[in-house]
Amino acid sequence: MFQRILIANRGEIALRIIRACRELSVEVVCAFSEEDAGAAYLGLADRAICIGGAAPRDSYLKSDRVIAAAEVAGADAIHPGYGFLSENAAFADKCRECNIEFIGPSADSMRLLGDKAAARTLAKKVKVSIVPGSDGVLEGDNETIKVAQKIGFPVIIKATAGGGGRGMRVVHDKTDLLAAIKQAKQEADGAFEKSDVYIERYIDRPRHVEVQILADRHGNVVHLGERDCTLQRRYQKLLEESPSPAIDSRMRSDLCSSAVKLAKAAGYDNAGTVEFLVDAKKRFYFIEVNARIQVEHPVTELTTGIDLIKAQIRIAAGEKLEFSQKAVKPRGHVIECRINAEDPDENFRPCAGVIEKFRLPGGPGVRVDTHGYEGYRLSPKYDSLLAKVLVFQPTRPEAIRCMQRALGEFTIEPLKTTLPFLQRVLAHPDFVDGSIDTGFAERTF
Amino acid sequence: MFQRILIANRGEIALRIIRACRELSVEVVCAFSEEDAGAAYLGLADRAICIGGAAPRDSYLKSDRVIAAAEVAGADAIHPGYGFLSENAAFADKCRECNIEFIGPSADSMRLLGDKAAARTLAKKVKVSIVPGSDGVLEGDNETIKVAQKIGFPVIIKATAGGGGRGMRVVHDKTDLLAAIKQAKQEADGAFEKSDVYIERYIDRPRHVEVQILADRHGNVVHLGERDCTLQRRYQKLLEESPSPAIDSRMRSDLCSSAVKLAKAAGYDNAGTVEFLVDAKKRFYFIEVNARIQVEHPVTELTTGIDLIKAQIRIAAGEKLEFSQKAVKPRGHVIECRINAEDPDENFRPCAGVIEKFRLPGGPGVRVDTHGYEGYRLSPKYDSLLAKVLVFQPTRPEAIRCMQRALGEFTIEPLKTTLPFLQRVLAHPDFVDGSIDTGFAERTF
Amino acid sequence: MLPDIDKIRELVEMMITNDLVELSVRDGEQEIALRRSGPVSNDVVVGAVPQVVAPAVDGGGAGGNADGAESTVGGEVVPVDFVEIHSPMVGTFYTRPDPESPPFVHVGSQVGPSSVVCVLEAMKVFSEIKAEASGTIERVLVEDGEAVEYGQPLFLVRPA
Amino acid sequence: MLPDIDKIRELVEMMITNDLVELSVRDGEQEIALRRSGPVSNDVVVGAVPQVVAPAVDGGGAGGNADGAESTVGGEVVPVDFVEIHSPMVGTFYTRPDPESPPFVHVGSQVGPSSVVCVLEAMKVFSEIKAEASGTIERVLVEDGEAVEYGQPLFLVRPA
Repeated sequence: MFQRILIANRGEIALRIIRACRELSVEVVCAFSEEDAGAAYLGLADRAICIGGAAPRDSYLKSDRVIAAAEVAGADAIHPGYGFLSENAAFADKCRECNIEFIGPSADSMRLLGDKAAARTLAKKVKVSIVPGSDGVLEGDNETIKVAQKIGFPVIIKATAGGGGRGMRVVHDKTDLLAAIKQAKQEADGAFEKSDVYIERYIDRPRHVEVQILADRHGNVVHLGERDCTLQRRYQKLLEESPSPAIDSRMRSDLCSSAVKLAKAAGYDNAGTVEFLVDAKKRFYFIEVNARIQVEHPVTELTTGIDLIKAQIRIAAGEKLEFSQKAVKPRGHVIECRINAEDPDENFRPCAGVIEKFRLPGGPGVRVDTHGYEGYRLSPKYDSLLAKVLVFQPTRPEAIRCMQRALGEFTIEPLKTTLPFLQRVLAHPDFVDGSIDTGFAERTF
Repeated sequence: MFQRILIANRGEIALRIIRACRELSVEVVCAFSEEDAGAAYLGLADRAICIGGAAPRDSYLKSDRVIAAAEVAGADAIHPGYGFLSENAAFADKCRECNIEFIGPSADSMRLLGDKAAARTLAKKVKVSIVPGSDGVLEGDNETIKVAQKIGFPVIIKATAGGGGRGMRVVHDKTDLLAAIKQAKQEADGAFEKSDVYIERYIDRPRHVEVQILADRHGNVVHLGERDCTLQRRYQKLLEESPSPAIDSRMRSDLCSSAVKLAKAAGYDNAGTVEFLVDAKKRFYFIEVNARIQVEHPVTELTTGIDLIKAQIRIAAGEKLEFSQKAVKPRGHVIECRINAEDPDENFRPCAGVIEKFRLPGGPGVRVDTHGYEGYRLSPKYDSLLAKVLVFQPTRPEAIRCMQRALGEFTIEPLKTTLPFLQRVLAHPDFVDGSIDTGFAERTF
Repeated sequence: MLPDIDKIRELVEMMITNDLVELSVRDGEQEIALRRSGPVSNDVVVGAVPQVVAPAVDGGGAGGNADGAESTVGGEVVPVDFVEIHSPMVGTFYTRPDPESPPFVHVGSQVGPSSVVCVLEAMKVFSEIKAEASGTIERVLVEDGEAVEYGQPLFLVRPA
Repeated sequence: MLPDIDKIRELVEMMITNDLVELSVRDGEQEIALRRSGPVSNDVVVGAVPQVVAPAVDGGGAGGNADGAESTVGGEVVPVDFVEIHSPMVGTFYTRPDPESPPFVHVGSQVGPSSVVCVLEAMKVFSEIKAEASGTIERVLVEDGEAVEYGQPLFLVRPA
């Protein structure tokens, strides 16, 4: 086991990792920016080291400073959390060159899975279904029509350089295809100065379901069940739950074994998440692997009783997984709500400032992860995630009721938060039904 | 199901019951004393009704006022919590006479189990071992010696009117018996103006282990496993855990089935706890039944995933237990620490006052039940229990580590609390070993 | 030597407990002066509970007679020289002994300490409530048939 | 003698915790007067982190040059007219380029903006740090071989 871990992150995930280190009796050092100086979670670390200014590029993204901090602190491992440097293969390499273990997968599997085309090829190889697509840039009208017919309409045209929905265009019929391609190319050229486009089958009203996996460095890979993250707004997850209300046990088993196959094929180790879209006909399509811990990992911790951060650390220290697939027995129903300091009535505009009143929910079936407290100044420089409230109950209806009462107890003043928005979601018949899709939140509220 | 429940209690257990009612969608009214006016938990109830002055005898113990409050609020049931009126059979009767359900067992079984001699007789009848004793007042020297020899030395002499250790006397040998009886009678006469004494086998360095049971009004009785409450100070429990580190699975099964037998024989319904002493040779002896919910009930909620307060309410509403004995599957290891506002360095003197800083522990495996918050004024008029911190982890060593880090995160200022004392306990080799007895805390700290 | 920190802490606590905004203490050479921002009450007022009358600033005992300061009933300012009759129990308030009888008192009635002013019913038992004060009924604060809690003001009396 | 910094720190904390806006304490010659603007942040100073220089009362930017107010280093009061040289990175502080050479500077050395005052080592790379100010080295704030964090004061310079 490591003697001392440096945390290259901030806020709730830094606190989460501090807690895991404490429980493992590993010393913990937290890197922080000037903006985060004085935050209470830093006081729970054995040491905290200022690595730069408020802007992430001056501190949390500055890999040299992070490694230097680990060196001066005598840390033998770095936990990157999520975001920032967590999926940076070059950073992982650099850590290991400096004899500091990077708590995450090998840089090679990070690179492999970070390359969308390579990941698709890998999925095909192990017979995991992917969203049918052109697998590259389209050349010539004839090929385009042929590929589209093979994929099947409706298709979506995407710019290779794209992002944020720009250049995207849904085509329902062959007759509209070529004109749409032309327009998409023009739009892509205007937006990204690169007109290359490709096409994929358009998955209408999908659900987002992901599988948590854990893999050690001795070839053992297990899945820990799925999380349903369908409730999103502009690709930001707002609420996650497990089990998914939309899939049955046969499909769950298919999804989970697909995830394990992919991880094995990629030579993956440590914690990772394999993301899928599920269409209205309950077909699922692999999208990508998140090669790091995720914000919503506590959902799985509560269904399985397995501490994922401790598992990450143990795996990186070379230990074998302590349990077999058979020993993983998810139980009950878990929901996580993300409490962001954002004003739902003002298009989710982030709200920074000092928290004057902060009363946490508690009692049975409730877990709260937060770095907030009365007097904490929430910085506008970083993510607006202030707290994660989780509930675990025997059944989904009970979990919904428990979450309603927990959110009802949560007092945060004077900042605006997503609390009232989440209450509206929990009370919505479509959510209660389990019949929502990824567009639900944007269409409905 | 009830439409509206009145809570005849205060503080953390009132909040606990409010939470259960919220999750059951039952309206909830909280009775309170003038001293508790303004406490935040009252704001989480649908309504709060002042029933009298600060002194319990003027409010929480005033059964007429409690029932009148239930009447004016239109409540169809009363939850008594623990303490106060919870084990008052006359109060239970009076509630039911007023067509208000008392959430607890029948008054008859409360009376039966409240009578020590009757409870012992019942235990004998169903062949549950009890501490061997004289079963009544000793008459004459010959009988005394005969009884003592039958019980087996060492024996303990107790005053029938006794309490708080006064008049108690341990005798290790026959030759000392009669002189000791004489002295004990004199002491009892002086202390209680009643010289009657009885003898029992002296259980040296016992553990305190109790079994949680749930019984509905349709004859179904299940146990939910045991709790080990050996860590005590002057008969006050300070830390509870489950499973007990001192018993094996065969003994667990004996203990639990004894508890179920007793509950069935007593015609018991609702939640109850059957308490046992376990001696160094792992023999167990029934002591008494607590015919109410207990402070430490969350320990069992976390091992079993069953909400005991909701179960109490459902049972009182006439519902059948939702699960069979086979479906109760305790998992992992749970520890509860009671955070009392007491100064461990000043002989656990209660500390009242305003809480200026209050930061709760959180994250994985942690549950907190507390009615406290920044600005709360802890009254000297009531119990000093301020919070219960619970941890659930796969194993006992992990649970101990998790509790250490959770207590380390808990900041309460400026009141003195049992936090540092509990940290000393958790770090003590005898506690870690699981080799303590009920006298450990007083002997060691 | 400067005053002891603990002494200052105690003073600050006193300010908060009693909702003071300024405090200054002097003794010869020694002086302590403290000021807090606005009316920051740390106590939460429970919406569901009828407000117990309490002097606005000096925080005397709840339900005490309103003397020496203005106090509020239902948000209105009450002059200092009235006396309140409080409910000594939880129950239902009735102005008259039975539906056929006239009310025990009405606004303007003269009462003495042993005058019955209303009955309260709890658990089917009716209790007569006495004025415990002398004067003129100035206002009836509760509707006939309304539920009242312990300590709730029932009548306002202008002392004789 | 000036009042103890720790005592002032305690008073400031008390103000923040209790939302005081003014506090003054006097005893004969000694006096502490503190005033806060409105509802301010309750930020806690982390004990594990070397204290960044900050003016005692008005809470200006951490790590800025000490100007316009007194600031404290290691509990002592520093007159306003010194300038600090801060570490621009995380690393190990060395006063000399190699063990055989003399230190770049010592107390009393004259420095200009481009004078090298020390080297910092991080990831086996040694970086020369320049004074960025003109004047006389008044104090060396870090021991040779000590780890420093970003923004940590390394030298105190009396401006020319």
